[in-house]
Amino acid sequence: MTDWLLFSIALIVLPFLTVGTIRLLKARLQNRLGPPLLQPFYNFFKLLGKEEVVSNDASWLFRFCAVANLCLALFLALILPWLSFKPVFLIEDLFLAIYLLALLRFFSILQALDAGSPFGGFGASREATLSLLVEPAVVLSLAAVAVIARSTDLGDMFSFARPHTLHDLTVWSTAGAALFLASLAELSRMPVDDPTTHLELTMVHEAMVIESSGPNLALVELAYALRLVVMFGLAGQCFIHALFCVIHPQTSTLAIISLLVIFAMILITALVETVVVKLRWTRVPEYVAYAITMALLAAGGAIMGRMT
Amino acid sequence: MTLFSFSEAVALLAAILSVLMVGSGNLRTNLLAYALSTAAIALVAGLRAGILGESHLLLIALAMVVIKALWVPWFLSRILDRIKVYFDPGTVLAIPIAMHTGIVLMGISYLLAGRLPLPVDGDPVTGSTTASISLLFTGALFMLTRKTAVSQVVGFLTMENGIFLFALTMARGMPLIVEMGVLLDVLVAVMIAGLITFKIQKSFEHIDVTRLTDLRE
Amino acid sequence: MNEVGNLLICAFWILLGSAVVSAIANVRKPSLFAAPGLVAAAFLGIAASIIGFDKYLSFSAPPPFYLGLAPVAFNVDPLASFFLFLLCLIVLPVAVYAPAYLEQHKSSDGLSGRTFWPSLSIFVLSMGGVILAANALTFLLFFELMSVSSAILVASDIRALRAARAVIVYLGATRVAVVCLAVGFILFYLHSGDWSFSAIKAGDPACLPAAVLVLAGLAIKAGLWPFHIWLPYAHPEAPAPVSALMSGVMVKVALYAMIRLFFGCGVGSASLTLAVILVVLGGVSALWGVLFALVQIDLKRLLAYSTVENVGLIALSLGVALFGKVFASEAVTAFGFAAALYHCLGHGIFKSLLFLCAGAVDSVMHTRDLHRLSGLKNAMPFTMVCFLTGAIAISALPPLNGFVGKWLLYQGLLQVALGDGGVVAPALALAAIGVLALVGGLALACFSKAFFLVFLGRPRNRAVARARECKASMVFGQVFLALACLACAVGSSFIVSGIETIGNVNFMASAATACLDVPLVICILASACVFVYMAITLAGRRVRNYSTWECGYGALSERMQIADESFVQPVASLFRPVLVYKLAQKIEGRDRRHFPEVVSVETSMQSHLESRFYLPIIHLVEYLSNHLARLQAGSIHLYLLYVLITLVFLLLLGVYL
Amino acid sequence: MPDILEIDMKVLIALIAAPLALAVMALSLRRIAVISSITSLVSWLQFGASLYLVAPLFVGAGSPVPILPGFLIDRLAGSFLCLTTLVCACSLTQAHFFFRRQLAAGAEVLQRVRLFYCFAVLFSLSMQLVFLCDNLGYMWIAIEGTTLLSAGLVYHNRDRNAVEATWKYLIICSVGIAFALLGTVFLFASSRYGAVPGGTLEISLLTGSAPLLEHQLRRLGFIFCFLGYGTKAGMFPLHSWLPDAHSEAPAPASAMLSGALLNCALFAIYRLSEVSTATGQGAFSSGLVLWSGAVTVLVSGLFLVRQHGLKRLWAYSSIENVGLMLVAIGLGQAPLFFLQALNHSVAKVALFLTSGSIIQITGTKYLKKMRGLAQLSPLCALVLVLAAVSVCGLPPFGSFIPEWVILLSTGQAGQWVQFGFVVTGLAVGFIAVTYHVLRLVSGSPRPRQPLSTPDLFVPVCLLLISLVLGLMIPEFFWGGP
Repeated sequence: MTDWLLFSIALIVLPFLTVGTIRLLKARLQNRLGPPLLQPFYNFFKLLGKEEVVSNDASWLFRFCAVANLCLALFLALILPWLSFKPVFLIEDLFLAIYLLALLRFFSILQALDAGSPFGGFGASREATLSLLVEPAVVLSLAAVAVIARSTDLGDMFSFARPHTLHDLTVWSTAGAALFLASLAELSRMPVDDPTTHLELTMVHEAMVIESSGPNLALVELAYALRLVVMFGLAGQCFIHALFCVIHPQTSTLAIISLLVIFAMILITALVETVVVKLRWTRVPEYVAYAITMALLAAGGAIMGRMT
Repeated sequence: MTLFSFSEAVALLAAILSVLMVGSGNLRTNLLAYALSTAAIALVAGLRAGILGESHLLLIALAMVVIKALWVPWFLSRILDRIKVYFDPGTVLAIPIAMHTGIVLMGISYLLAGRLPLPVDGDPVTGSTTASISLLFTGALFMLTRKTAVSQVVGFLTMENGIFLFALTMARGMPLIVEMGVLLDVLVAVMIAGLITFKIQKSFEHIDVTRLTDLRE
Repeated sequence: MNEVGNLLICAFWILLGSAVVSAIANVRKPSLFAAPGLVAAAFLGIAASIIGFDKYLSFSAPPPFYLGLAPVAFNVDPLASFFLFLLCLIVLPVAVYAPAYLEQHKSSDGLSGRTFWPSLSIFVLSMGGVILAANALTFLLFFELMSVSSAILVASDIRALRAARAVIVYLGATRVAVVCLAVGFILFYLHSGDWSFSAIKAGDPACLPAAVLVLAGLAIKAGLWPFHIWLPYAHPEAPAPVSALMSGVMVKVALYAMIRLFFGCGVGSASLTLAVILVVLGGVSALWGVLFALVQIDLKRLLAYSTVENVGLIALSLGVALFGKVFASEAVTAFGFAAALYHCLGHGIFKSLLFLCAGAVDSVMHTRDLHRLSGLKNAMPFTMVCFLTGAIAISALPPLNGFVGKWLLYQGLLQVALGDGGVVAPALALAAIGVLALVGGLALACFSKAFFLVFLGRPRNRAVARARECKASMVFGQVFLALACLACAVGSSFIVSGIETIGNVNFMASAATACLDVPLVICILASACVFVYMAITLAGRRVRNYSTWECGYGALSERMQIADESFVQPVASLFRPVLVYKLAQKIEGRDRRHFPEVVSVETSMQSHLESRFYLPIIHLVEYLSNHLARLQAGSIHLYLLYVLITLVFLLLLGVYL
Repeated sequence: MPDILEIDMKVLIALIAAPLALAVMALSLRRIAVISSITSLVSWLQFGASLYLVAPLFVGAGSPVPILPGFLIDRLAGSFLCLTTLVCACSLTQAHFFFRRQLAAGAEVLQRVRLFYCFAVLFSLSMQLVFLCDNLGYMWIAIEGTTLLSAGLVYHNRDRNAVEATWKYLIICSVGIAFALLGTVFLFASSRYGAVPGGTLEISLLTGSAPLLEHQLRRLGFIFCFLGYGTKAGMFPLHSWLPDAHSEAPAPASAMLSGALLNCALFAIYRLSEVSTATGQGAFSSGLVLWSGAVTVLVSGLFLVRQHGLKRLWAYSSIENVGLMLVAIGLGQAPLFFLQALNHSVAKVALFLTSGSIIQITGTKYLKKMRGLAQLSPLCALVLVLAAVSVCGLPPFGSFIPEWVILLSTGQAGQWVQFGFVVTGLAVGFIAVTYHVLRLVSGSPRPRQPLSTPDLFVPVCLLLISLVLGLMIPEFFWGGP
């Protein structure tokens, strides 16, 4: 019961907090004062209370997709083991999770395209490209984990009760790296997409949501924040498991570590977004290639691990 | 000189006549040479009838003289008169060369004839065998090197003569009815060919069969 | 004769009768006879396949009918029942859909009007025959009948030269397939001395050439890479109901034959080779098919290429199952087999659904060109929902049946990776998982493109304003299949356990599917959506309609939307070498940088397979033919010379041999 | 059961005499309608009579029945006799419709039609005689007779193309047949070396005493006869006359040439190869026949790719089928040979007769100018497609089974190269035919309206026969391979 309670609090708080932290850290790193930590939270409620403007050309899909995406994001948060204290849910299948993520993308692409806006179109096109590039990396790295866990149940895969050998260290760490790199691309962060430029035509995520406003935008932003924290959490869990191969901390410690890892990733993201420039669109595949390489390493490691 | 060797000589004469036929571009000369050669073969048949005492050969020889040596040349020359074509419009192979080729082919025929098994009756028939193979060759040569429709008919008839002579030599005792049937078929073939030659002249205003190439791929 | 046989015979006579009546009866609407006949036959077939699901029966045609070497013999067993069920399930909505479609499509006059219904009946009949065939000759009889009747159906729009071209490619491919099959069956016969399928030992190393030939023949019909080239020609030209049947059922029939021949008693030491071939061809065709699907601008061509992809997935699953058989790994076999059959069923349903939707759009808009379609969302709401269902299913997105099929395949591959087949097999399996993931991403891009270009955005074409939803019977066909998609997903563990009964394999996959619990996922997601939607709308915020954001410059022209090529350009340029993707830009004008007068962008792609492999073969045949034709030069002297040369040649042979 | 079956001589004589009477009638009567109706009626009676004659052969033990000295009938000959009369009956019935349309369109001269009927009935008689001959000489005469009589049919149109085709047909076939005569002489000579004193041309005697024939002469005889009758059958590379003659003759005559005449020459080849096989040294001759058949199939398949005339196309398809029949003969399977001949004749006659109607409808014989038949006459297009499918050997039509068994037997004989040739030739040929037929059927028509209405009763009936043959051929038909 306590883990459900803790998890619910984390589920409500963490998304807003993550987005707020990234923004704040980025501002501080760039010698700006930055918005308050809870600004995303305020924004959410402000947007909920606003009037919604919907394009004349939009259909019911436009609003449906926002709703569905939020539900999917919540569902994903329930089944993906992004926090070490996440309670067990009814269905925790690896491929279900991956394809729910794809469904989420599908809906966001449709939402972007519905109104026939040129911005939405370009954003959607890029999102589709990114997602197909990222997909092999995500699937392969998680499949590698599934191979060493001999199960595709996420609960079993990310269970600490299972013996962790030193061999698994490479798999976990490379899988974590692959997931982290992939999630940066997937979530339209730097160096793939710059969410802060003023020209929407160059963007992915912001271009896609350009037609959303009011409550619709609130749902979209919440879904995005949830995805962000869940993906970071998932990558973080991989790193924690890598750590777990070497030392075996207590369960309560693990909970704190999982929060810390998320924070570390936020920090890295903020750093990256401060230091690195956005890649040209044509060079994005080169970046994603790193993620895929990491995933391949993980897969190779998993097979080698089987041998020994 | 026995009667038999005389018949062999006549057979060779027929072959030589047909080689000479190749040496002329004048269609009427060709017909004449053909008629003489056919008559010679008929003579061979008659002589054989005498030697072997087979009376039905005499009948065949008679039919041959009447149909192939007299009627056919007459019919063809009438057609030539009707269509007023007397010369080959140029041969595929130059006439002297064609004739020399004929001589060479005759030599080859001699070699080939030696390879054939002897007839059971045991008579040395190299002469007539050579003649018949040579006639076959000459006929084919004539068909291949001449351009007019009439020459082709004459070439075909020469080949036919060769086969007849061969049957006479190698396969003595072919049934009369078969021989007669063959003659009848040849007769009809010549009639039809003549009619068509006539028609070719009417449709195309020439009888040069090398120029009949509308039907092709 | 028992009830299954009676039902099937009844269905046979109904189909034959409706074919004959609709061909002969001189009425305005032949569909009045044929469509109810097809529906009745489909019901009978469904009944027969359900009753006969756990039965093993065989029957043959009465004495005067005999195929020279073998009787016209049929076999009913669970596998055949399964595919019979698939066939009838698809025929049912198609038969309801087709009359209205033909009427709207104005192709019911001339030859096509008179031949459509008889050919359709014969086509369905022959597919049933192929499924039930018990020996090679019966199989080939119905196989050829199926090819020819479907070719006549493809040629429905015979006025178009494009249709003629499609039929030529199609029949050519079929012919090569039949040749391969014939040679393969003859080789099998020489080994076993029996024409019946049960005698075929495909796994026997001595029969390997035969097995490979048969596999090639079936691969051509199934549309596996590199034999898929006929598919993108034939499917778009056929009327939509026919495309639905061809893509939904006919290619499955070829896959069915693979299962029948290579799985039953035919597993042996040579099966490993077959498994490798299947896995490689399957993987390549999945990737190749979806890549080419992505860049198509003809809606039905896109769907045809996507069939190549899905057939590849099924072949991959079959290869995995065969691996399992060879290495005696029950889990691998169970998952692979379940994946293959489930995906056959699933793809049959959603691909037919998509083709019917495409047909509905085509019949309303009279074009399938994605450049000229868009914004049909308000005009055709039912078709849009059905297409969306199909798109979600075919992109393998949960919670529909496409996902379950792919999930089973993933599980199968993971089982290979977990199994003890050395290093190579697991590595290959993981590689295949990576390829599958890529295929999934591409499929998503492809179908989101197809969906938005047809239904979303602002109308590009004035005809959209006049467009209305198609007739009720056409909507029924689509809705039926969309619901079938859902039912297939909801009942997935039931279906998978049925498949395991067919394959006589371990009940591992159905247990795993039950754990996946698709109904639960659907319930949770649906209720969550409803809840959030209620929460948002009950809050009672005002919604204002306004124009799409145009940066304040005033009305956007309808051409200022992302177009087909621009949407796929990033992906296409990624896969430039495979697609031979070229982009030609032309900007002209006096001061072309600032005041361009003519701006045009053209993209082009082609398949290396066609230009570098198939065309040279065709050119070789043409070259040979041209040179042979020179022999027939018309000169009688030449002809006489041939006679003499032949004579000399034969004499030399006679003397020296 | 009697040891030797009796043939009803009266019926036989009537069968032989009827064409002579018809020929006289065709030249003497004035009204074409009367001539054509009587001729088609009598030709069907002939078919019935031949069935009646042949039926006893299939009931009893099936030993050959001598008729006259030099004439004999056995099962194979009887089957071919029935087939020939059937083909002639169908063609002559269709000729009734064909010439009615031609005359109505003013494209025909009465006198020519009369001559056509005269030649056609005599031609059919001489083809029937070929199958009854037991004597090589008689057979030669009959086959040469078919050449001469059918030359009259090819000559029918009397335009430049017809004259050219007739000339080539006459000369090349005559030369070929002359070689066959030489071969016959050789065979006669070979029998004089101990086999039969005084020599013989009777095939049954030659077969009976085959091992005693002089080896070298017999082989030479076989080669010359094979070459000669092969020319007549249209074997590659001696086929050069065939497309010309078949395409220039009027459609009913083309049907007879393709459906019946080719069988005659092939029947002669079969008889000769029987003699060769009986010597116990038949490997050479059967190998020769098999090879030439396989090469013919392959080459004609390639020839089919580039074609410009509708009937030329079918002529090459006939050559392909001749190749198949040669393969069947080379394999020594008489029933298979007959079955292939039967199916080919039925389908090809349907095809040629339909093509005649198509040429009347479109007003051209060139494939390039024919377009949109589906629009002009949907029914005709359908019949054409089905007939083409039937000729190409697709099930459920009849040709499928013999082709399948031929392939199977070739495989069983281990002749894989020939197998490959046949398979490739058939596949290429099928694709080529499909290509041409589809080009013809599709597109928009050049003359907007059909120039004539098709008469498709006979072709449709033939297609039905082909269908029945495809679905109901029992295994005992060839005694199992």
